[in-house]
Amino acid sequence: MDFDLSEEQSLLKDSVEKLVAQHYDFEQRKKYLQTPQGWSPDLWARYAEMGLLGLPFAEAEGGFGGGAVETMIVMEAFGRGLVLEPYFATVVLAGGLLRHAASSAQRAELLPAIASGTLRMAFAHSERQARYDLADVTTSARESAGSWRITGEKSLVLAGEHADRLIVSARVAGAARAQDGIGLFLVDAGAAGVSRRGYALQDATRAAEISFSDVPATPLGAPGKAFPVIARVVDEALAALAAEAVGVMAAMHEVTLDYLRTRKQFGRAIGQFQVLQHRAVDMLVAIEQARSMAFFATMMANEADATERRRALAAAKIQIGRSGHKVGQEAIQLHGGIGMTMEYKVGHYFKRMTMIELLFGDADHHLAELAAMGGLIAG
Amino acid sequence: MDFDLSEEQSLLKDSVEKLVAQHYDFEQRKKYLQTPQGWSPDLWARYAEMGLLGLPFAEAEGGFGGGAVETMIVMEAFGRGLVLEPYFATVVLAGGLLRHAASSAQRAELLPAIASGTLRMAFAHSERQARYDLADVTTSARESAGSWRITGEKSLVLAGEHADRLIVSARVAGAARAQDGIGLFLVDAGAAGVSRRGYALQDATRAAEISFSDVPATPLGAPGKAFPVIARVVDEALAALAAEAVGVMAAMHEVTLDYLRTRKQFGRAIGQFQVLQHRAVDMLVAIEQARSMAFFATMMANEADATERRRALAAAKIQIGRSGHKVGQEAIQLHGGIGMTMEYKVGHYFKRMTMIELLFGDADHHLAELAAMGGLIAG
Amino acid sequence: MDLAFTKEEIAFRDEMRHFFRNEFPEAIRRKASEGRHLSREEMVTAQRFLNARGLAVPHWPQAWGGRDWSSIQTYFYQDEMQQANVPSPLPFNVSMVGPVIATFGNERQKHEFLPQIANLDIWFCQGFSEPGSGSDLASLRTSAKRDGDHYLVNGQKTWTTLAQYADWIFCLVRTDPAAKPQEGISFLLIDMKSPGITVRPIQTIDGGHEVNEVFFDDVKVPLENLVGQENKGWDYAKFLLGNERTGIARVGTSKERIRRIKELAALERSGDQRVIDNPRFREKLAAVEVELKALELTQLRVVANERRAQHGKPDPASSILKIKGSEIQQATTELLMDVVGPYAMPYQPQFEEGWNEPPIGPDYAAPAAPTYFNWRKISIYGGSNEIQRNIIAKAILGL
Amino acid sequence: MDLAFTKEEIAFRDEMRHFFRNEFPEAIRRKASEGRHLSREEMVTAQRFLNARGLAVPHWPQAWGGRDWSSIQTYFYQDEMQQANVPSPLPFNVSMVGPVIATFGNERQKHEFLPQIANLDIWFCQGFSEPGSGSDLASLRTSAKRDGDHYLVNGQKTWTTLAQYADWIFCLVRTDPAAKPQEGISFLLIDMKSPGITVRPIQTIDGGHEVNEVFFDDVKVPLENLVGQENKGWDYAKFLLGNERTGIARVGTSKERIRRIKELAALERSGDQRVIDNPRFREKLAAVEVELKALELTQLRVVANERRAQHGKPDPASSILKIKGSEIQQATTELLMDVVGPYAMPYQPQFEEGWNEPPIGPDYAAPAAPTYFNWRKISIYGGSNEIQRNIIAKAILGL
Repeated sequence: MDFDLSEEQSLLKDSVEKLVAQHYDFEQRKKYLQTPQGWSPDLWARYAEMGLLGLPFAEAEGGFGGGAVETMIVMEAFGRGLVLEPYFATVVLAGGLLRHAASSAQRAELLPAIASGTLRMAFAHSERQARYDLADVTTSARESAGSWRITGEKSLVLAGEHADRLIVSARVAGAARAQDGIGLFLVDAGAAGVSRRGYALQDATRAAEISFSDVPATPLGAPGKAFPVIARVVDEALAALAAEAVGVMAAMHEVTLDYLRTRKQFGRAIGQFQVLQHRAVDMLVAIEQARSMAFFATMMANEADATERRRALAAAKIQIGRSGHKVGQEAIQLHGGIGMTMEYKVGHYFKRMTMIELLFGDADHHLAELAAMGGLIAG
Repeated sequence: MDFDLSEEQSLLKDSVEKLVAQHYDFEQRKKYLQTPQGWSPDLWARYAEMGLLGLPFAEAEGGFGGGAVETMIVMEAFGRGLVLEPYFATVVLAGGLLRHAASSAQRAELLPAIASGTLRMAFAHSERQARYDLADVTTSARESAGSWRITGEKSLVLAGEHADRLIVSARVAGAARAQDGIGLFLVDAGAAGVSRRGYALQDATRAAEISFSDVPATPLGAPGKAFPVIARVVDEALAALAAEAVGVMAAMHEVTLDYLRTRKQFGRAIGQFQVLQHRAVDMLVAIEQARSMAFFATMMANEADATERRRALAAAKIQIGRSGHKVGQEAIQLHGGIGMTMEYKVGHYFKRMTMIELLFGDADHHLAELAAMGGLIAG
Repeated sequence: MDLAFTKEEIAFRDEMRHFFRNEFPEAIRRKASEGRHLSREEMVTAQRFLNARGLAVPHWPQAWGGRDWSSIQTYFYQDEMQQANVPSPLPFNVSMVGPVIATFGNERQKHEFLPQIANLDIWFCQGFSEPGSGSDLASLRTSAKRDGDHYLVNGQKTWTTLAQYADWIFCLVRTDPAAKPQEGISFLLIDMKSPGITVRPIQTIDGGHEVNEVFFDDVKVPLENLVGQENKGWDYAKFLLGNERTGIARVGTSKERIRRIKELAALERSGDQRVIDNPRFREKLAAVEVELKALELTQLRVVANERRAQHGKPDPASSILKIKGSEIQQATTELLMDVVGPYAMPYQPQFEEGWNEPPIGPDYAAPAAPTYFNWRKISIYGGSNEIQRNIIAKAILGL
Repeated sequence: MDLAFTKEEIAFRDEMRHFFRNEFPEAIRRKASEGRHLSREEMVTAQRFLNARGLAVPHWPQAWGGRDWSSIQTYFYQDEMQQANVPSPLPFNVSMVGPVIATFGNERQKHEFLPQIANLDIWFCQGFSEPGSGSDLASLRTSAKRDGDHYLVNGQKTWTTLAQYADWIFCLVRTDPAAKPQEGISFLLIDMKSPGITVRPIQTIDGGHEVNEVFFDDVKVPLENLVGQENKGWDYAKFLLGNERTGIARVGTSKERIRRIKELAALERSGDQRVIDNPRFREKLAAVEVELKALELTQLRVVANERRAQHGKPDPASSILKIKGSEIQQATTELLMDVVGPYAMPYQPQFEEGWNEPPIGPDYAAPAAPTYFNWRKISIYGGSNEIQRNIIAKAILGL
């Protein structure tokens, strides 16, 4: 066991952090938000140049052969910067599905395009009634004369509004909420029968409601057997979100400490008040626990045993959710009113943290799952 | 609505508090504990003289016609003093069962004897397997030729070791844990077939394991229909315990504040440290919330609608449990090591509070019940 | 001690309940219940409706519209109003500047202002906080210098709630810079239309515009707009801030929020179960209900004691109302987040404006996150919970 | 970065695991697992068993029995020992006075004491705390005055753990009353059989006798029992207190406690359900498991970093081990209370002493409440959690 970064990993970390430091100050970020897509195509191109967009793909497939640790490094830096580009949707989610489910021909077609920045994809999976149940898929896929067509409604599709191609989960067989009978399909986002409605989330990142009406689709892997891949990619995504959350929390803590050191009340810096000192320490404790669980999530994201992987990622999401909830609320409270304004950055971190808490299941959801699985320690 | 005490109530409060102040300092209490029964017969006689032992009984039946408010006053004062005499077992529990279930002839025989201090009783109800389920009674009562006999094992009978007579719950019909089919019976504690094993609880009050082997018994009320009475008396008992808990918590807070004001570290009274100030405030908040719920419990203890009463008393036990848990732990922590010694009183309060948390169901138990009943506020 | 309400008390409560639930304009109540912001016009309509029925300023002196109610009557009035989602009369008017003018103002000020304040013909905002003086109010620096028949006011106020709607602002200003911090402060009424006043909106993280910065640049304020004596403003401010002892817990509001949460949790499903049927959710909710019931009783204890000691030392229990009340209000916002789940994520400010697009997810989900974000303020404003604890530690616990 | 253990690390762990679970005397492990106190004799037996196999003082210099292990090996040694319920070698000996003598003692002291300390032939207790100096250790007042070839020691120590078993005590004493508080302190070794020493037991609320007061009345201590230099004792105390960075979290102990809780919760029933099958209990337990897993990783991060910076600045993560570790250990005592329910109430100290009476309720219930009571100490001793937070705020956060 070794938590030190390799030379390549250190380089990656430095370059991503530098990029974020140079291009993601508060005013720059505000400008990206004012564009139609809500993020910077220039930076997207930079990510491609730096190899970030192909980071987790095999070198033979146009990528850089990075693993969960590399994704962790990027996501933590992106969390610190509140980066807006749809990296998570395209590279982590869609990229993950392609890595695990696509044929080699499909990978050869799509991965280099993603890596070069010319193709953006999104994962259209969740549905209105599904809440956090990954198997609750009612969108249907029907085969006829060798070709598949999809009909249904997808909701809260991250970065779905401007994606070029979509990966859509659809039921080919089985009862509602059955794990068996779910397929993954590639759909051209511009195809007839696809209609999209984009909108901002609370943290100004974007999502879409997408409806499919008899839309032609290409299977990604064996139709009906996709649930294990979805569960696996969502667990990988949870590891990535955990890393992003650690970046968000660490940044919130730093701005809070800065504020405590500089803001004066009753004739002294408020950071001299013991109560605020102890609360800043409790934030640190929560963050370090979250950071540890982000490592654990990263370590377990590729675990072969799906049950062990699920336990670990559930545990990570619980810790991230609880730590993030506490750190966010305390960061606002210790700032007082100014923390609640759009003009000050801590509130934006707080909102991002709140979204991360909700993505792919909140802490209560994962706690119920983990408890049902018997917890972490064999009894 | 009026929280002011009446003149009689003020007198009662003053006289009980005075008695406790005069006879329950730390050293006196230690002496009572060293007697075989673990409490003071002299004080028991004083309680009788003052009318405390007949307080809740009707005047016509040898009592003083007090209600839940009077019991609250006595129990809070007893909580402050960590009073050891078996008032709760004899007057609140057994007295309550007699008030609600006994025939007038039985009341005429027993209540004056309790009020005069000559008769001590206990309620033998809980059983090893029952945990906190009031209907989980397997001790059986059988009628033969017009007389009843009881066989079974009772556990954790408060003050059961030296009680003169016992009120025993026993099943006359029905399945395990059925509310229907439970009876209450009067048993002479010295009867053949009764065997008792007394022991101290963690807080030095006493309880007993009691086994009954074909013991003659007299029904109290209609055999088989006792559950509503048991539930009612336990709810009354919860109100009394809530008041006692408030006395315990208030005393813990006071000794903690004294300690904070006098104990010096780093050259000043530790009560000047802001962190400890805020924690003392949070204790106050918890205590005032508990005090409010003790009032609510008192108000609702006689509620005719059993469901509403149960909701209210469950809520009170939850608040008492949570407040007491927090206040007790904080009282110890703010004292540091000295709070953990038998030589210092705060630890004794902490232990009593812990016992109150467990008696008749902990906060989790009542929360589950309250949640299953739909909470307090109609949806 | 009688822990039940008297018949008269119950009759009064039922009268209030009936009025608020059956006579008050329902559209406004519904909008409030859905967590949407009311427009200025709706707030004015609401207050005038109440004022016309003698229900806008019941706690004022009788000469100016007060009702001489008992503390328990006032409690029922507030509680039933909150439970019915009836918007409270503008607190800056009826709980703050009104009582100050009624107590310390001169006769001309009373006649000129009080009726208009009660009827919301004049909308007041509050000019206390400044960028450098939040919790430490006495460090305020906005200055008012005498210059002939007027003061010249310069400085900046912040966190000025609904200044964008206000006709007037009541301000604490420094009139004696040489005096000790608390002794050189005066209480001024300033017309918001005065030249030299600029209002700059502050957008909050929920996307709303509720607070503002107010800048004063050589603003002329007639001397006659001074309330009470010069340099005694700190006393009036303390009077004003101490006025609101019980409403602050907002028990009625939290009760109504929990009712609403139960209603929505019965609509929302998770798998084959309604959210309301999930035992973990029910227990979380019940735990908050218990704290709320305790707080309600705590409030009633304070109310009952006020009857005896109208201007005496506050009940120790009163000191916890702000802390516990804010915690519970914030907990209800988190419970609503739990109910709507992932549909707290879409940002849908358009739900405020009669937008025609269908909502993303259930229509009741849109206010969940903005309310969660916005209500973080409850533990910050009006003296943060940390300041409250400092005060209690000193004043009540003697530490 | 490689977040998996190497093959060598796993082999070492498995070796430790095998030894502790299969070779160490089982009766002692079982007694510890049941939450019962070990006798002096059992503790001596345990330590000598380990020492005979080179496992009592692996972190000491190799010359004195150390193993020159990597930090991760030391971690596995501790973790597996804790998980197997093997009692740790007496910390006063092996983690406190031993390293101080090995580092600052003279050759004679090393030869005389270290082998006996390692083998628990000499049992040391710790004389640091005094009645007036708990968190504020530097205010200690026990004095040692030079008088010919010895010191005369007068004063009182308190919270002296297991002094009733001890042969020797290592003490901080004031040798220069004129110096600044931290500069006049020396580190003395004192034979407990010296005339003038009185040990008075302190009974704690769990009913146990673990700590004591130790009184010194003109106790003669040979000058040769001074460790290091006179008036430099504060430095040695800091060295001693800073020595224990990771074991303090007691992750292995908490893992084993949770295993035990699961085992007992499967025996205990509530209605027609095993306690372990109650979803609320399972979720409470799982939530603690999550925090424990995070703490385990936090500890591994600290361990891994120690490899690089053996005596460098401590990892910020190390500072949270005490706080979170104590919270989790205390949480496990509350979970056990939940499991045994009402049977936490009977006080059954006799379960320690081979009592023949049947237990009240299940036999595993007796230690639940005493352990809950006793373990409140974990957030108090060794620098209370409040002191820890003060230190972190200054040293790590720069506040």
